[in-house]
Amino acid sequence: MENAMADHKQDTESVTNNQASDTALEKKQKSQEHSQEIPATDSEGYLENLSDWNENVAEQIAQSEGMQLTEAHWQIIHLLRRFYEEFELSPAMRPLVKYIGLHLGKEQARSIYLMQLFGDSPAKMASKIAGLPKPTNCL
Amino acid sequence: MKYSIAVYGGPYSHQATHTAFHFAQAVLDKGHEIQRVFFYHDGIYNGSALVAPPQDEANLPQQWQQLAEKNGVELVVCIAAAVRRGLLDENEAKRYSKPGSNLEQGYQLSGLGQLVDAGLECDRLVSFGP
Amino acid sequence: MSDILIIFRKPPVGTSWAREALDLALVGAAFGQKVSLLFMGDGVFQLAQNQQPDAVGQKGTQAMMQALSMYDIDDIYVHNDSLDTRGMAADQLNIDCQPITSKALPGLLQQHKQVFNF
Amino acid sequence: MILHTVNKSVFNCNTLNECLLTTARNDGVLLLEDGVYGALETAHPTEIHEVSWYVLKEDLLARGLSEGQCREGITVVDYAGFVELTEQYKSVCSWF
Repeated sequence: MENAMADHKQDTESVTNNQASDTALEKKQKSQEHSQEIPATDSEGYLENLSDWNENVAEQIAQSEGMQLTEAHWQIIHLLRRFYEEFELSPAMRPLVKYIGLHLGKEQARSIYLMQLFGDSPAKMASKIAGLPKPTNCL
Repeated sequence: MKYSIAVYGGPYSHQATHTAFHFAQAVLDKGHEIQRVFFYHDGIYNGSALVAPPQDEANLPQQWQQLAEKNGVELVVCIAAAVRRGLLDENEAKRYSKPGSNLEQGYQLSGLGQLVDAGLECDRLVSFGP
Repeated sequence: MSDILIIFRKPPVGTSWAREALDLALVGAAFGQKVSLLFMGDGVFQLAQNQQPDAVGQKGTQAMMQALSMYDIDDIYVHNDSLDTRGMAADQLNIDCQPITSKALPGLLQQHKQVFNF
Repeated sequence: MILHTVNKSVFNCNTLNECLLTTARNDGVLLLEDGVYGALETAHPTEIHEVSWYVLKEDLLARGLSEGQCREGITVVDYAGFVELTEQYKSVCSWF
Protein backbone atom coordinates (compact mmCIF):
# COMPACT_ATOMS: atom_id res chain seq x y z
CA MET A 1 0.00 0.00 0.00
CA GLU A 2 2.75 2.40 0.97
CA ASN A 3 4.71 1.58 -2.14
CA ALA A 4 1.70 1.93 -4.33
CA MET A 5 0.99 5.31 -2.82
CA ALA A 6 4.59 6.42 -3.26
CA ASP A 7 4.59 5.34 -6.92
CA HIS A 8 1.37 7.10 -7.50
CA LYS A 9 2.71 10.20 -5.85
CA GLN A 10 5.60 10.23 -8.29
CA ASP A 11 3.16 9.96 -11.14
CA THR A 12 1.18 12.93 -9.97
CA GLU A 13 4.35 14.89 -9.31
CA SER A 14 5.60 14.35 -12.81
CA VAL A 15 2.20 15.35 -14.12
CA THR A 16 2.41 18.54 -12.08
CA ASN A 17 5.86 19.25 -13.44
CA ASN A 18 4.65 18.83 -16.98
CA GLN A 19 1.86 21.21 -16.28
CA ALA A 20 4.29 23.69 -14.80
CA SER A 21 6.46 23.61 -17.91
CA ASP A 22 3.28 24.01 -19.91
CA THR A 23 2.78 27.53 -18.66
CA ALA A 24 3.71 30.97 -19.94
CA LEU A 25 5.51 30.49 -23.23
CA GLU A 26 3.69 27.38 -24.36
CA LYS A 27 0.35 28.84 -23.44
CA LYS A 28 1.12 31.80 -25.64
CA GLN A 29 2.07 29.55 -28.53
CA LYS A 30 -1.02 27.49 -28.03
CA SER A 31 -3.36 30.43 -28.16
CA GLN A 32 -1.66 31.61 -31.33
CA GLU A 33 -2.11 28.23 -32.96
CA HIS A 34 -5.70 27.86 -31.71
CA SER A 35 -4.38 24.66 -30.22
CA GLN A 36 -6.36 21.47 -30.64
CA GLU A 37 -5.43 20.40 -27.12
CA ILE A 38 -8.10 20.42 -24.45
CA PRO A 39 -7.02 22.10 -21.22
CA ALA A 40 -6.66 19.85 -18.18
CA THR A 41 -9.75 17.74 -17.54
CA ASP A 42 -10.53 15.04 -15.02
CA SER A 43 -10.78 11.43 -16.16
CA GLU A 44 -14.42 11.96 -17.15
CA GLY A 45 -13.64 14.94 -19.32
CA TYR A 46 -14.83 17.79 -17.08
CA LEU A 47 -12.60 20.86 -17.06
CA GLU A 48 -10.39 21.15 -13.99
CA ASN A 49 -10.31 24.94 -14.20
CA LEU A 50 -13.64 26.33 -15.22
CA SER A 51 -11.92 29.54 -16.37
CA ASP A 52 -10.21 27.56 -19.16
CA TRP A 53 -13.51 27.44 -21.04
CA ASN A 54 -14.06 29.20 -24.34
CA GLU A 55 -15.91 28.26 -27.49
CA ASN A 56 -12.86 26.57 -28.96
CA VAL A 57 -12.53 24.41 -25.88
CA ALA A 58 -16.21 23.53 -26.11
CA GLU A 59 -15.68 22.39 -29.71
CA GLN A 60 -12.77 20.25 -28.59
CA ILE A 61 -14.61 18.64 -25.71
CA ALA A 62 -17.51 17.91 -28.04
CA GLN A 63 -15.19 16.41 -30.61
CA SER A 64 -13.57 14.16 -28.04
CA GLU A 65 -17.11 12.95 -27.24
CA GLY A 66 -17.68 12.33 -30.95
CA MET A 67 -20.02 15.27 -31.43
CA GLN A 68 -20.17 18.07 -33.95
CA LEU A 69 -21.71 21.22 -32.50
CA THR A 70 -24.52 22.90 -34.45
CA GLU A 71 -26.43 26.11 -33.83
CA ALA A 72 -28.99 24.07 -31.87
CA HIS A 73 -26.24 22.79 -29.55
CA TRP A 74 -24.86 26.27 -29.03
CA GLN A 75 -28.25 27.60 -28.00
CA ILE A 76 -28.38 25.07 -25.18
CA ILE A 77 -24.73 25.49 -24.23
CA HIS A 78 -25.03 29.24 -23.86
CA LEU A 79 -28.24 28.87 -21.92
CA LEU A 80 -26.55 26.39 -19.58
CA ARG A 81 -23.79 28.86 -18.88
CA ARG A 82 -26.45 31.45 -18.13
CA PHE A 83 -28.11 28.99 -15.74
CA TYR A 84 -24.81 28.48 -13.97
CA GLU A 85 -24.14 32.21 -13.72
CA GLU A 86 -27.56 32.75 -12.26
CA PHE A 87 -27.75 29.81 -9.85
CA GLU A 88 -24.14 28.63 -9.35
CA LEU A 89 -25.05 25.02 -9.95
CA SER A 90 -25.14 22.50 -12.76
CA PRO A 91 -28.78 21.62 -13.33
CA ALA A 92 -30.45 18.24 -13.28
CA MET A 93 -32.66 17.37 -16.25
CA ARG A 94 -36.01 18.72 -15.03
CA PRO A 95 -34.83 22.20 -14.03
CA LEU A 96 -32.83 22.44 -17.26
CA VAL A 97 -35.92 21.65 -19.29
CA LYS A 98 -37.94 24.19 -17.31
CA TYR A 99 -35.28 26.85 -17.80
CA ILE A 100 -35.17 26.19 -21.53
CA GLY A 101 -38.95 26.52 -21.62
CA LEU A 102 -38.69 29.92 -20.00
CA HIS A 103 -35.92 31.28 -22.20
CA LEU A 104 -35.97 29.46 -25.55
CA GLY A 105 -39.41 28.03 -26.10
CA LYS A 106 -41.62 24.97 -25.85
CA GLU A 107 -40.12 23.25 -28.87
CA GLN A 108 -36.71 22.97 -27.23
CA ALA A 109 -38.03 22.34 -23.73
CA ARG A 110 -38.39 18.61 -24.19
CA SER A 111 -36.06 15.94 -22.89
CA ILE A 112 -36.33 14.03 -26.18
CA TYR A 113 -35.03 17.07 -28.04
CA LEU A 114 -32.09 17.36 -25.63
CA MET A 115 -31.33 13.66 -25.96
CA GLN A 116 -31.26 13.96 -29.72
CA LEU A 117 -28.66 16.71 -29.34
CA PHE A 118 -26.57 15.46 -26.43
CA GLY A 119 -27.23 11.74 -26.07
CA ASP A 120 -28.57 9.68 -23.20
CA SER A 121 -27.57 11.99 -20.32
CA PRO A 122 -28.06 15.39 -21.89
CA ALA A 123 -27.78 17.47 -18.69
CA LYS A 124 -24.43 15.89 -17.85
CA MET A 125 -23.04 15.96 -21.37
CA ALA A 126 -24.13 19.51 -22.09
CA SER A 127 -22.71 20.66 -18.73
CA LYS A 128 -19.39 19.09 -19.63
CA ILE A 129 -19.25 20.84 -23.00
CA ALA A 130 -20.46 24.12 -21.48
CA GLY A 131 -17.62 24.02 -18.97
CA LEU A 132 -19.77 23.68 -15.86
CA PRO A 133 -18.70 21.69 -12.77
CA LYS A 134 -19.71 18.06 -12.73
CA PRO A 135 -23.14 17.98 -11.09
CA THR A 136 -22.36 16.93 -7.50
CA ASN A 137 -25.91 16.20 -6.60
CA CYS A 138 -26.42 13.75 -9.41
CA LEU A 139 -28.68 10.81 -8.79
CA MET B 1 -40.76 -3.72 8.94
CA LYS B 2 -38.14 -2.31 6.63
CA TYR B 3 -35.85 0.34 8.14
CA SER B 4 -33.15 2.64 6.86
CA ILE B 5 -30.82 4.68 9.03
CA ALA B 6 -29.11 8.01 8.29
CA VAL B 7 -25.94 9.01 10.15
CA TYR B 8 -24.81 12.66 10.04
CA GLY B 9 -22.34 12.71 12.94
CA GLY B 10 -18.65 11.90 12.70
CA PRO B 11 -17.32 8.93 14.64
CA TYR B 12 -15.06 9.81 17.59
CA SER B 13 -16.36 13.37 17.70
CA HIS B 14 -20.02 12.72 18.38
CA GLN B 15 -22.19 10.06 19.98
CA ALA B 16 -24.50 9.96 16.96
CA THR B 17 -22.66 7.06 15.34
CA HIS B 18 -22.75 4.99 18.55
CA THR B 19 -26.43 5.67 19.04
CA ALA B 20 -27.16 4.80 15.42
CA PHE B 21 -25.21 1.56 15.72
CA HIS B 22 -26.96 0.45 18.93
CA PHE B 23 -30.29 1.34 17.41
CA ALA B 24 -29.44 -0.67 14.29
CA GLN B 25 -28.59 -3.71 16.39
CA ALA B 26 -31.81 -3.38 18.37
CA VAL B 27 -33.80 -3.11 15.11
CA LEU B 28 -32.24 -6.33 13.82
CA ASP B 29 -32.71 -8.06 17.20
CA LYS B 30 -36.43 -7.35 16.87
CA GLY B 31 -36.47 -9.21 13.57
CA HIS B 32 -36.82 -6.17 11.33
CA GLU B 33 -34.88 -5.63 8.12
CA ILE B 34 -32.44 -2.77 7.57
CA GLN B 35 -32.15 -1.91 3.92
CA ARG B 36 -29.53 0.81 4.05
CA VAL B 37 -27.38 2.94 6.32
CA PHE B 38 -26.74 6.28 4.62
CA PHE B 39 -23.81 8.43 5.75
CA TYR B 40 -24.00 12.19 5.13
CA HIS B 41 -22.33 15.35 6.47
CA ASP B 42 -19.49 14.32 8.83
CA GLY B 43 -21.05 10.86 9.10
CA ILE B 44 -19.10 10.00 5.96
CA TYR B 45 -15.95 9.49 8.06
CA ASN B 46 -17.52 6.21 9.19
CA GLY B 47 -16.50 4.89 5.78
CA SER B 48 -12.79 5.56 6.17
CA ALA B 49 -10.50 2.55 5.92
CA LEU B 50 -7.78 4.57 7.63
CA VAL B 51 -9.57 4.90 10.97
CA ALA B 52 -7.20 3.58 13.63
CA PRO B 53 -8.66 3.89 17.14
CA PRO B 54 -6.75 2.67 20.23
CA GLN B 55 -7.26 -1.05 20.98
CA ASP B 56 -9.58 -0.39 23.90
CA GLU B 57 -12.04 1.70 21.89
CA ALA B 58 -14.72 0.61 19.47
CA ASN B 59 -13.76 0.47 15.80
CA LEU B 60 -16.93 1.89 14.32
CA PRO B 61 -16.21 1.49 10.60
CA GLN B 62 -15.46 -2.18 11.23
CA GLN B 63 -18.52 -2.69 13.39
CA TRP B 64 -20.76 -1.30 10.66
CA GLN B 65 -18.99 -3.47 8.13
CA GLN B 66 -19.59 -6.61 10.17
CA LEU B 67 -23.21 -5.72 10.88
CA ALA B 68 -23.78 -5.03 7.19
CA GLU B 69 -22.14 -8.21 6.00
CA LYS B 70 -24.03 -10.39 8.45
CA ASN B 71 -27.42 -8.85 7.76
CA GLY B 72 -27.29 -7.79 4.13
CA VAL B 73 -27.36 -4.05 4.87
CA GLU B 74 -26.13 -1.52 2.28
CA LEU B 75 -23.60 0.97 3.62
CA VAL B 76 -23.92 4.00 1.36
CA VAL B 77 -21.75 7.11 1.69
CA CYS B 78 -22.88 10.34 0.01
CA ILE B 79 -20.40 10.86 -2.81
CA ALA B 80 -20.53 14.67 -2.83
CA ALA B 81 -20.08 14.95 0.96
CA ALA B 82 -17.32 12.32 0.91
CA VAL B 83 -15.18 13.57 -1.98
CA ARG B 84 -15.18 17.08 -0.54
CA ARG B 85 -13.93 15.74 2.80
CA GLY B 86 -11.26 13.49 1.36
CA LEU B 87 -12.96 10.11 1.40
CA LEU B 88 -12.45 8.47 -1.99
CA ASP B 89 -12.97 5.11 -3.60
CA GLU B 90 -10.65 3.95 -6.37
CA ASN B 91 -12.72 5.52 -9.12
CA GLU B 92 -12.84 8.94 -7.53
CA ALA B 93 -9.14 8.80 -6.59
CA LYS B 94 -8.40 8.20 -10.25
CA ARG B 95 -10.80 10.87 -11.42
CA TYR B 96 -9.20 13.52 -9.23
CA SER B 97 -5.62 12.20 -9.63
CA LYS B 98 -5.25 11.57 -5.90
CA PRO B 99 -2.44 9.43 -4.49
CA GLY B 100 -4.69 6.82 -2.90
CA SER B 101 -8.20 5.76 -2.03
CA ASN B 102 -9.49 5.19 1.48
CA LEU B 103 -13.06 3.89 1.35
CA GLU B 104 -13.46 0.88 3.65
CA GLN B 105 -14.55 -2.38 2.05
CA GLY B 106 -18.24 -3.01 2.16
CA TYR B 107 -19.06 0.70 1.79
CA GLN B 108 -20.08 2.34 -1.49
CA LEU B 109 -20.11 5.94 -2.65
CA SER B 110 -23.39 6.98 -4.20
CA GLY B 111 -25.66 9.97 -4.72
CA LEU B 112 -27.91 11.72 -2.26
CA GLY B 113 -30.80 10.20 -4.17
CA GLN B 114 -30.16 7.05 -2.11
CA LEU B 115 -31.23 8.95 1.01
CA VAL B 116 -34.38 10.22 -0.68
CA ASP B 117 -35.06 6.71 -1.92
CA ALA B 118 -34.60 5.24 1.58
CA GLY B 119 -37.20 7.65 2.92
CA LEU B 120 -39.67 6.55 0.28
CA GLU B 121 -38.99 2.84 0.04
CA CYS B 122 -38.69 2.00 3.73
CA ASP B 123 -41.35 1.88 6.42
CA ARG B 124 -39.09 3.93 8.70
CA LEU B 125 -36.10 6.18 8.15
CA VAL B 126 -34.40 7.15 11.41
CA SER B 127 -31.69 9.86 11.41
CA PHE B 128 -28.88 10.44 13.89
CA GLY B 129 -27.27 13.87 13.82
CA PRO B 130 -24.34 15.43 15.65
CA MET C 1 -50.03 14.96 1.27
CA SER C 2 -46.61 16.06 0.05
CA ASP C 3 -43.73 13.66 0.05
CA ILE C 4 -40.88 15.41 1.79
CA LEU C 5 -40.55 18.31 4.23
CA ILE C 6 -37.07 19.66 4.86
CA ILE C 7 -36.63 21.86 7.93
CA PHE C 8 -33.79 24.40 7.82
CA ARG C 9 -32.76 25.40 11.36
CA LYS C 10 -29.08 26.34 11.14
CA PRO C 11 -27.57 29.72 10.18
CA PRO C 12 -26.21 30.02 6.64
CA VAL C 13 -22.44 30.31 6.85
CA GLY C 14 -20.84 28.85 9.99
CA THR C 15 -21.45 25.21 9.06
CA SER C 16 -22.20 23.25 5.90
CA TRP C 17 -25.75 22.39 7.00
CA ALA C 18 -27.47 25.04 4.86
CA ARG C 19 -25.71 23.83 1.74
CA GLU C 20 -26.18 20.14 2.48
CA ALA C 21 -29.86 20.54 3.33
CA LEU C 22 -30.39 22.49 0.11
CA ASP C 23 -28.60 19.77 -1.88
CA LEU C 24 -31.02 17.24 -0.44
CA ALA C 25 -33.98 19.42 -1.43
CA LEU C 26 -32.74 19.73 -5.03
CA VAL C 27 -32.00 16.02 -5.33
CA GLY C 28 -35.39 15.11 -3.85
CA ALA C 29 -37.08 17.34 -6.42
CA ALA C 30 -34.92 16.04 -9.27
CA PHE C 31 -36.04 12.59 -8.11
CA GLY C 32 -39.60 13.62 -8.87
CA GLN C 33 -40.69 14.10 -5.25
CA LYS C 34 -42.90 16.93 -4.05
CA VAL C 35 -40.59 18.80 -1.69
CA SER C 36 -41.60 21.50 0.82
CA LEU C 37 -39.22 23.63 2.86
CA LEU C 38 -39.63 25.16 6.31
CA PHE C 39 -37.25 27.77 7.68
CA MET C 40 -37.39 28.16 11.46
CA GLY C 41 -35.11 29.05 14.37
CA ASP C 42 -31.73 30.31 13.20
CA GLY C 43 -32.56 28.81 9.80
CA VAL C 44 -34.40 32.03 8.97
CA PHE C 45 -31.00 33.74 8.79
CA GLN C 46 -30.48 31.73 5.58
CA LEU C 47 -33.14 34.00 4.09
CA ALA C 48 -31.28 37.24 4.83
CA GLN C 49 -30.61 39.47 1.83
CA ASN C 50 -27.17 40.67 0.77
CA GLN C 51 -25.18 37.78 2.20
CA GLN C 52 -21.56 38.02 1.06
CA PRO C 53 -20.06 34.65 1.97
CA ASP C 54 -17.10 35.33 -0.32
CA ALA C 55 -15.95 37.77 2.38
CA VAL C 56 -15.00 34.63 4.36
CA GLY C 57 -13.97 32.63 1.32
CA GLN C 58 -17.13 30.55 0.97
CA LYS C 59 -19.49 29.87 -1.89
CA GLY C 60 -22.77 30.32 -0.04
CA THR C 61 -26.27 29.21 -1.01
CA GLN C 62 -27.96 32.44 -2.08
CA ALA C 63 -27.71 31.83 -5.81
CA MET C 64 -28.71 28.17 -5.48
CA MET C 65 -31.79 29.16 -3.52
CA GLN C 66 -32.95 31.22 -6.49
CA ALA C 67 -33.10 27.95 -8.44
CA LEU C 68 -35.75 26.38 -6.18
CA SER C 69 -38.58 27.33 -8.53
CA MET C 70 -36.70 25.72 -11.45
CA TYR C 71 -36.85 22.52 -9.40
CA ASP C 72 -40.59 23.05 -8.82
CA ILE C 73 -40.02 23.64 -5.12
CA ASP C 74 -42.69 26.24 -4.49
CA ASP C 75 -44.01 25.39 -1.03
CA ILE C 76 -41.54 27.36 1.08
CA TYR C 77 -42.60 28.30 4.59
CA VAL C 78 -40.98 30.58 7.14
CA HIS C 79 -41.91 30.54 10.83
CA ASN C 80 -43.07 34.07 11.60
CA ASP C 81 -42.16 34.04 15.31
CA SER C 82 -38.61 33.01 14.42
CA LEU C 83 -38.43 36.01 12.08
CA ASP C 84 -39.87 38.35 14.73
CA THR C 85 -37.47 37.32 17.49
CA ARG C 86 -34.56 37.86 15.08
CA GLY C 87 -35.72 41.26 13.90
CA MET C 88 -36.40 40.16 10.33
CA ALA C 89 -39.35 41.03 8.12
CA ALA C 90 -41.15 38.51 5.91
CA ASP C 91 -41.16 40.93 2.97
CA GLN C 92 -37.40 41.45 3.04
CA LEU C 93 -36.14 37.94 2.38
CA ASN C 94 -34.01 36.63 -0.47
CA ILE C 95 -36.74 34.28 -1.74
CA ASP C 96 -40.54 34.30 -1.63
CA CYS C 97 -41.81 32.45 1.43
CA GLN C 98 -45.19 31.91 3.04
CA PRO C 99 -45.16 32.97 6.68
CA ILE C 100 -46.48 30.24 8.97
CA THR C 101 -47.64 30.63 12.58
CA SER C 102 -46.55 28.44 15.48
CA LYS C 103 -50.09 27.13 15.65
CA ALA C 104 -49.88 25.81 12.09
CA LEU C 105 -46.48 24.10 12.45
CA PRO C 106 -47.72 20.74 13.81
CA GLY C 107 -50.17 20.42 10.94
CA LEU C 108 -47.40 21.11 8.43
CA LEU C 109 -45.26 18.27 9.78
CA GLN C 110 -48.19 15.84 9.86
CA GLN C 111 -48.90 16.58 6.18
CA HIS C 112 -45.60 15.08 5.02
CA LYS C 113 -44.62 11.46 4.72
CA GLN C 114 -40.98 12.14 5.54
CA VAL C 115 -39.44 15.01 7.49
CA PHE C 116 -35.72 15.79 7.20
CA ASN C 117 -34.51 18.18 9.85
CA PHE C 118 -31.20 20.04 9.58
CA MET D 1 -48.24 10.46 15.07
CA ILE D 2 -44.58 11.45 14.83
CA LEU D 3 -41.82 10.36 17.19
CA HIS D 4 -39.40 13.25 17.72
CA THR D 5 -35.92 12.53 19.04
CA VAL D 6 -33.93 15.30 20.72
CA ASN D 7 -30.22 14.94 21.51
CA LYS D 8 -29.29 18.38 22.91
CA SER D 9 -29.37 19.56 26.52
CA VAL D 10 -32.26 21.92 27.18
CA PHE D 11 -29.98 23.91 29.52
CA ASN D 12 -27.67 24.86 26.68
CA CYS D 13 -29.68 24.77 23.53
CA ASN D 14 -33.06 25.72 22.11
CA THR D 15 -33.43 22.48 20.16
CA LEU D 16 -36.02 20.89 22.47
CA ASN D 17 -38.12 24.05 22.52
CA GLU D 18 -38.01 24.27 18.72
CA CYS D 19 -39.09 20.66 18.54
CA LEU D 20 -42.02 21.35 20.86
CA LEU D 21 -43.23 24.12 18.54
CA THR D 22 -43.94 21.47 15.93
CA THR D 23 -45.38 18.60 17.97
CA ALA D 24 -49.01 17.58 17.75
CA ARG D 25 -51.07 16.15 20.60
CA ASN D 26 -50.47 12.50 19.80
CA ASP D 27 -46.76 12.87 19.02
CA GLY D 28 -43.99 11.48 21.21
CA VAL D 29 -40.70 13.05 22.27
CA LEU D 30 -37.75 10.78 23.05
CA LEU D 31 -34.81 12.40 24.82
CA LEU D 32 -31.47 10.78 24.03
CA GLU D 33 -27.73 11.52 24.21
CA ASP D 34 -27.33 14.97 25.88
CA GLY D 35 -31.05 15.45 25.40
CA VAL D 36 -31.64 13.30 28.51
CA TYR D 37 -30.77 16.30 30.71
CA GLY D 38 -34.14 17.64 29.62
CA ALA D 39 -35.75 14.85 31.67
CA LEU D 40 -34.45 16.26 34.97
CA GLU D 41 -36.97 17.69 37.41
CA THR D 42 -35.37 21.11 37.18
CA ALA D 43 -35.67 21.21 33.38
CA HIS D 44 -38.63 23.22 32.21
CA PRO D 45 -39.16 22.91 28.50
CA THR D 46 -41.84 25.24 27.16
CA GLU D 47 -44.57 22.74 26.70
CA ILE D 48 -46.99 24.01 24.11
CA HIS D 49 -48.66 20.82 23.08
CA GLU D 50 -49.28 17.75 25.19
CA VAL D 51 -47.01 14.97 24.07
CA SER D 52 -45.85 11.62 25.43
CA TRP D 53 -42.38 11.85 26.93
CA TYR D 54 -39.68 9.18 26.79
CA VAL D 55 -36.04 9.10 27.80
CA LEU D 56 -33.36 6.62 26.75
CA LYS D 57 -32.14 4.57 29.71
CA GLU D 58 -28.64 3.87 28.40
CA ASP D 59 -27.97 7.59 27.99
CA LEU D 60 -29.17 8.28 31.54
CA LEU D 61 -26.84 5.60 32.93
CA ALA D 62 -23.87 6.80 30.88
CA ARG D 63 -24.29 10.26 32.43
CA GLY D 64 -24.68 9.11 36.04
CA LEU D 65 -28.39 9.88 36.12
CA SER D 66 -31.08 7.66 37.57
CA GLU D 67 -34.75 7.19 36.76
CA GLY D 68 -35.55 8.71 40.15
CA GLN D 69 -34.13 12.05 39.04
CA CYS D 70 -36.49 12.29 36.08
CA ARG D 71 -39.65 14.38 35.96
CA GLU D 72 -42.93 12.61 36.63
CA GLY D 73 -44.69 11.37 33.53
CA ILE D 74 -41.55 10.49 31.57
CA THR D 75 -41.26 6.87 30.47
CA VAL D 76 -37.79 5.34 30.57
CA VAL D 77 -37.08 3.08 27.58
CA ASP D 78 -34.02 1.05 26.54
CA TYR D 79 -32.89 0.54 22.92
CA ALA D 80 -35.44 -2.25 22.44
CA GLY D 81 -38.07 0.20 23.69
CA PHE D 82 -36.73 2.84 21.28
CA VAL D 83 -37.32 0.42 18.40
CA GLU D 84 -40.84 -0.30 19.67
CA LEU D 85 -41.59 3.42 19.68
CA THR D 86 -40.48 3.68 16.07
CA GLU D 87 -42.88 0.84 15.28
CA GLN D 88 -45.80 2.59 17.01
CA TYR D 89 -45.32 6.07 15.59
CA LYS D 90 -45.79 6.60 11.86
CA SER D 91 -42.49 8.39 11.28
CA VAL D 92 -39.46 9.68 13.13
CA CYS D 93 -38.16 13.25 13.11
CA SER D 94 -34.70 13.84 14.61
CA TRP D 95 -33.78 17.14 16.24
CA PHE D 96 -30.08 17.81 16.68
